[in-house]
Amino acid sequence: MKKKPRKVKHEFLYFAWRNWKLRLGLLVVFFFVLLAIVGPHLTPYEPWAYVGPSARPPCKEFWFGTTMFGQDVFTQFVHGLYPVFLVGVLGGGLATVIGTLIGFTAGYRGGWVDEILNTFTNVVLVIPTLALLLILAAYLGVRSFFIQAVFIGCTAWPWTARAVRAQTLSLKAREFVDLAKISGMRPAKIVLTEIAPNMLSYLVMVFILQFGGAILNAATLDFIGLGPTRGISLGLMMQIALLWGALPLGMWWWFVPPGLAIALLVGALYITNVGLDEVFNPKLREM
Amino acid sequence: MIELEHVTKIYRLGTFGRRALRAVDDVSFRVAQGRVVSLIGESGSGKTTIGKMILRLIPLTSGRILFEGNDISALSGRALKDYYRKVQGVFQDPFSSYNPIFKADRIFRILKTEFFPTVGPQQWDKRIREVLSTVGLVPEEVLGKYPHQLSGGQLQRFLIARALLLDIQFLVADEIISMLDASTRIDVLNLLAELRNNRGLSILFITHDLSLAHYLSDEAIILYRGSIMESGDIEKVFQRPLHPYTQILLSSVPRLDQKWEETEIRLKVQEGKRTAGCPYYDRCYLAEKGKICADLKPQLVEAEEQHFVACHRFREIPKEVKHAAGQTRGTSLA
Amino acid sequence: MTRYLVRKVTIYLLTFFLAVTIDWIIPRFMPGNPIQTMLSRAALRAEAVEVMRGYYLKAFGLDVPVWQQYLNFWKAVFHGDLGVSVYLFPKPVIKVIAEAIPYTLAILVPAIILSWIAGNKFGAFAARRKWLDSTLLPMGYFLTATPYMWLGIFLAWGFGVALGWFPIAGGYSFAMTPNLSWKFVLDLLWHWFLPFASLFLVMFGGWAIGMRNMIIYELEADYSQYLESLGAPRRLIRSYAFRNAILPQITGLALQMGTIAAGAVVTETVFSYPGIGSLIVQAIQNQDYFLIQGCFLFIIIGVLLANFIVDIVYLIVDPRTRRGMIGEI
Amino acid sequence: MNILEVRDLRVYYQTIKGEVKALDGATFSVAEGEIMGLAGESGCGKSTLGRSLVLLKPPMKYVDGKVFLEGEPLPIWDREKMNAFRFAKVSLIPQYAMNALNPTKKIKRIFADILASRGIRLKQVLSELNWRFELVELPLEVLKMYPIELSGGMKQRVVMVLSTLLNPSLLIADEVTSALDVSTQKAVAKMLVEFRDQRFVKALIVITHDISLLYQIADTILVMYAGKFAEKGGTEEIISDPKHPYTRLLISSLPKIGVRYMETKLRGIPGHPPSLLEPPGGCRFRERCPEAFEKCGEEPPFITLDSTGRQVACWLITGNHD
Repeated sequence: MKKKPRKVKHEFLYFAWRNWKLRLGLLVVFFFVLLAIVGPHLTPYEPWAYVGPSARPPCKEFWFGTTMFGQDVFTQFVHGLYPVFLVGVLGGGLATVIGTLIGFTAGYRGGWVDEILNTFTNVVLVIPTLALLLILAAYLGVRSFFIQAVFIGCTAWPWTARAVRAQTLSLKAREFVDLAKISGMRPAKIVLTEIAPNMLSYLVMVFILQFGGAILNAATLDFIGLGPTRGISLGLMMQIALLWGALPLGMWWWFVPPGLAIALLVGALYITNVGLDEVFNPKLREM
Repeated sequence: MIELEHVTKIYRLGTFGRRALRAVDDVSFRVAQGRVVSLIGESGSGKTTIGKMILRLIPLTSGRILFEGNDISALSGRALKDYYRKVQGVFQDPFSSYNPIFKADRIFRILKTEFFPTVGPQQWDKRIREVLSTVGLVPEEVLGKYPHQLSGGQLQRFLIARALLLDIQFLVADEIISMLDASTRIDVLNLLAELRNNRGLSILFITHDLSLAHYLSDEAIILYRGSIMESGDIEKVFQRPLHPYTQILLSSVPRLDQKWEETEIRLKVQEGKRTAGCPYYDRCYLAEKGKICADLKPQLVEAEEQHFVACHRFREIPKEVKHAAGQTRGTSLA
Repeated sequence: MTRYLVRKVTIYLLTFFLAVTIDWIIPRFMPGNPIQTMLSRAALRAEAVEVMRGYYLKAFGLDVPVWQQYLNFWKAVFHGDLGVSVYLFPKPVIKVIAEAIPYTLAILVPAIILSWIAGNKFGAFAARRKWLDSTLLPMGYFLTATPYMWLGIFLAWGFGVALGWFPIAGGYSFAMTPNLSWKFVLDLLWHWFLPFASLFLVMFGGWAIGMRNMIIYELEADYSQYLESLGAPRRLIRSYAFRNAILPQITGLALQMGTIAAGAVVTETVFSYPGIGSLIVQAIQNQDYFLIQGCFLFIIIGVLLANFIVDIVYLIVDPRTRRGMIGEI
Repeated sequence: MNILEVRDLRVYYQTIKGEVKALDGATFSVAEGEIMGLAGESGCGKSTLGRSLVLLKPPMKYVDGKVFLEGEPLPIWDREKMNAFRFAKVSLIPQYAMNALNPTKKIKRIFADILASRGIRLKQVLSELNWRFELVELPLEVLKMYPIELSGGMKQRVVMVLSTLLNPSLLIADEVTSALDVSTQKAVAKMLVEFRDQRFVKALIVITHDISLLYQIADTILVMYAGKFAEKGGTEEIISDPKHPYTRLLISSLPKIGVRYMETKLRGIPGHPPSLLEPPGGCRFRERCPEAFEKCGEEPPFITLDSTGRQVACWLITGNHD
C-alpha cells in the first residue's frame, strides 16, 4: 500500500484547522461578538427602562426575567456585553502595546537601559494593581469605559514586558539580524522589517491573554463600585444584583447570566490561546 | 587591506558589570590584498568576536582596526555604507542567517534598496544570475524558495553570491562550513579559493578545523583564550609548530593518513581566573618548570622568517615532540 | 547568590516606598474633602462647623505644609498610627483593621496554599491521562477564567440559598456573641467555608493548567529522554519532571499575589465577610479616606511580604540560583 | 560469537507529510570486542539506527526486521519490555549528552536514583565508580556538584560513565565528539577505546560524520547513504581501498593536513541526497554517481565479497561477481 504523501501547502493552516481547542475558542468568542452586535436590536426595551413586573423569572416575554425594579435583564445583558469587549480590546491592546514597547526596548538595547526598564517592570509587577486602580478611579469623579480601559492597560503590562523582552533577546542573537546590519540597514528598519514580523504570532497570543485579563479586571472594578458612572456593564449588573438582595431572594436569573458570560468568554479566549500555542509550538502538539 | 592594532574586547558580566571577561586580549595582525588568512581557535578563543568587530557588529574596548589605512570605528552613515560595499561577512549557521518568514532571495532585495536603488530591474536580475552562476547555483533551482526549502550548501553559496553583488574586496568567513556535510564543504572552499585567485579577494577564514584551514589559506593565526599563540606562513606553522598549544592541536586532529601519536593529553580543568602571565599556562606541559610563564605574558617573537610565536620557552621543546606533531606522511589520496 | 538577594531586596524596598507614597496620596487628592463629609454629617450650626473644622484639621494633621505631612505620615506608619477613621470617627484605623485582618488571612492563606498544592498535583496527573487532559482541563480553563465574585455568588446561591447548607453572609451568626466556645468556632467555620471554596476553586484552575503545560515541557526535555533510554521507571522520570516543573509555579505564585489580593476583596464583598476586603469597599462607599489608606497599606505590605517569602522558598528549592546562575524573579 | 545481529531492520519517521523511510532494510552484525564505526552524512539514517536499538518511540515507527543481542531476540518495538534491556544490556551515549543530566539534581543523586531503579545501592558500586571517574579524568568532588557547575566536556564524561556503569554488552555512542574542542575530542575518543579494552562494554557502535575520527578508533566502518548501507569493512581496507563510489568520493573530498588547494584541487560530490519521503527506486546514489549504469535501476543487494567480511551494495563491484 503506497501512501502518497499529502500535499501540505500551509503547515500552519493545516494544523490550525485540526486543532479543536482553537476551533472551540474562536466559536465561543464569535458567538458573544455576534450577540453584542445583534442583541440590542432583538429587544424593544431600554436597559434602564421599567418594562415589566418586578422579579419575574425568565419567561417567553422576558428571556432572562426581570430585575427587582422590573427592568428586562436580557436587555441589560446584551447592552452590557458591548463595554466588556470595548474594555477588553482597548485595555488588553494598550497593555500589549506598552508591554511590547518596554520589553522590546529593554531586550533590543540591553545594557543599563535594560537594567532600568527591567527594575521598573519588576516594581510594577509586585505592586497590587487594585490599589493603583482604586486611587485613579476614585480620583476621577466621572469615569467612562475608556478611562477604565486606560487604567487597566497601564497596570496589566508587566508580565507582557518580561515575555517580550525574553523573545527579543533570543531573536536579536539570530544571525539574520547581523546580516541586516552589514547590509547597511538602520536599526529602526531592522526592528520593523526583521524582528517584529517574527514576533507577530507571539504578540497575537499575548494580546488574547491580555484581552481576557482586561475583561476580568474590568468586571472586578465594576463590582466594587469603581466602574464607569454611566452605562451598563456585566460587572455593574452583578453589583446591582448583589446590592439589591438578588442572592437572598434567589433571583438567580439576575446575577447568573452576566458572570457566566464573562467566564465563558474569557475561558474561550484562554483556550484559543492554548490552541494557537499548540499550532505554533510542535512540542505540545503530540499531547 | 585590513589591519588590527592591539585590539582588545572585554565583556562586562553580572548586574553592574563587575565581572569582566577578556574575550580578545591585545591582538594585532594584518591581512594583505588577495591573501587568505585563517584564524584558528577552539570555542571561546575569541575568533568570532574578532570577526564581528571587523564587521562593526560589536564595538572594540581598545585598539584600532584599519581598512585601507583609516580607522573603521570612526565611520558612520555614508562612510559606513561604503565600508560595507567593500567588506562583507558570511556566518556559521546558514539557517539562522535567513529571516524564516521571508523567501531566501529577499537578502538580494535588501541590498538593492540599500545600495543600488537606481539600478533597473532587468539589469539587477542579470547581475543576480551572474553572481549565482559564479557560485555554482542554477537560478531556477534556488530563486523564489523559502530558506527551509534549500540545503545548507545552497544557502551558504547564496550568502557568498550576495557578497559578490557588492564586488567586495574583503570577506569575513566565520565558520561558514562547519554546518555543512563533508561532500558539499569542499566545493564552498574551492569557490572561496577561486574568488581569491580570479578576483584578488582577501579572506579572513575563521575556523576550528585545521585541515580545512591548511587546504585553503596562505597564512594561519592560532588563537587561544583571546591571544595569538602562533602565526605566520601556513606551511611553516603546520610543518614546524613552535608553540606547545599548536603542537597539541596538530597531534590531536584525527587524520586519514596517520594514526594518533601516543602523546598523553593531560585533560586539566581549565581555570578561568589566570590573568597575568601566559594564557596557556594552565594546560601547558612546558610551564611547570618555568616561573616566567606564570607572571609575564609572552609577546609574539619572530622565530624564523614569516613565523611568529608567543612563548618564552619554545626553544626548549624536546626534539621528538616537535617532529611527531609536524610530520606529514605520504601524499594526498588520488 | 548574594547578588540575587541584594537585587531582590532593592526591588522590594523600591516597591514598598513607591506603593506607600501612592497610598499616602489617597486622602490628599481624592475629590471632596474628608473633613467636609464629616462636618456635613454632623449637621451643626455654622460657627460650630468652623470650630470643628479647625479641630479636625489639626486632628488629621492637615494644617501643616504638604511635604511636612508626608514626613509625618512616614513617622506615623512606623509607629503604627494610621490616623483615625472618618466614618467610625473616634476609632483609630489600626484598630479597625486589626479586627478585620484575621478573617482575611483565614480565607486567603489556606486558599492559596491548598489550591497551589492541589492544582499542581492535579495538573501533573492530568498530563498523564489523555482523556483526563482533554475533558477536565477545559474545566480548568473555565475556572481560571471565572471572575472571583461570580463564583462566590454562584456558590452562595447554589449551596446557600437553594440548598441552604451554608450561610451566605457574615463572619459568624448575628445572634452569637464572639466567645471561645466550641459552638462559636464551629459557627465561624460554617461561615468560612463558602468564601474559602470560591477563592480555592478559581486559583485551583490556574495552577492545574500551568502545571500541565510545564510538565509536558519537562517530559520532552533531554534529561527525561536520557532517563528513558536508561530504562528508568515512569515514576522516576515523572518525579524528576514534576520537581523541575514546580519551580516556575513558585515564581508564578509570587506574580499572582496582586490578582489574588483583588480576588479576596471581591469575594469578601459577596459574602460580606468581615475581612479587609469588605472593609475597603465600605470605606470607598463612605469615602472614609484614612481607612482606605490604612487598608491598602496592609495589602501592600501583605503582598510584598508574600512575594519575599516565595522568593526565599524559590532560592532554597532551586539549586541553580544558589550555585552560579543568577535567577530572574 | 556476534554480540549484535540485525536482519532487514526498517524504521520510518511519521511526519504530517507522510512516512520518511529513514532506515530502509539494515542487515549487519557486530562481533565481540568490535568497535564498529557508523559513518554517513546528515540524514543518512545512522542516528535513527542507533536510537532505534535503545529507545524506539514516536515519531519513530518500527516497520519490520529482527534484532538479536548475544543470540537473544531484542524486542525493540515493545517500549515497555525494552526497559529490562536498557542500561543493563544495551546503552546509549546520546547526541545531547551535554544536557542529558537533570539540572536541579546533584550528580550523586542522579546515579543513586537510577541504580536504585535496578535494585542496586550506590555504595555497592562506589569503588568501581571512583576507578572509572579517575579513568575519565574527572575529580571525585564532581559527585557532590550540580550539572550546572560542570563544563560541557565534563558533563559528557559523566554521562559516559553513567551509561556504561552496568557493563552493557552493546554501547552506542551517538556523535560523542562533535561538540567538543579538538584536544578534548581526542581524549574522549580514546576513552571509548579504553572502555572496550577494560571490558566495560562487549561491543561498541560509534556514530559520527567524521570518518577520520573512525580511522583512529574504529575496527570496522559501515558507511550509510540515504537510509541504506553502502559499504562495510575493516578500517584500513575501507580507507585505503574504498569500493563503493560514494565512499570513494566521500574520502577523496576530505582535506588532509598537508593537502593544499594550490597542489591538488579536491572535488566535492555534486547534488544532494534524495528525499526519503519518496525514495527513488534502485540504488539511491544513482543520481550523483559518476559510474551509474542501467543496472543501477535495480536495488543492489548488500553482498559479502570475501572472507574478511567486506560487504558492499553496488552493481559495479558485485555485478561481475555473480
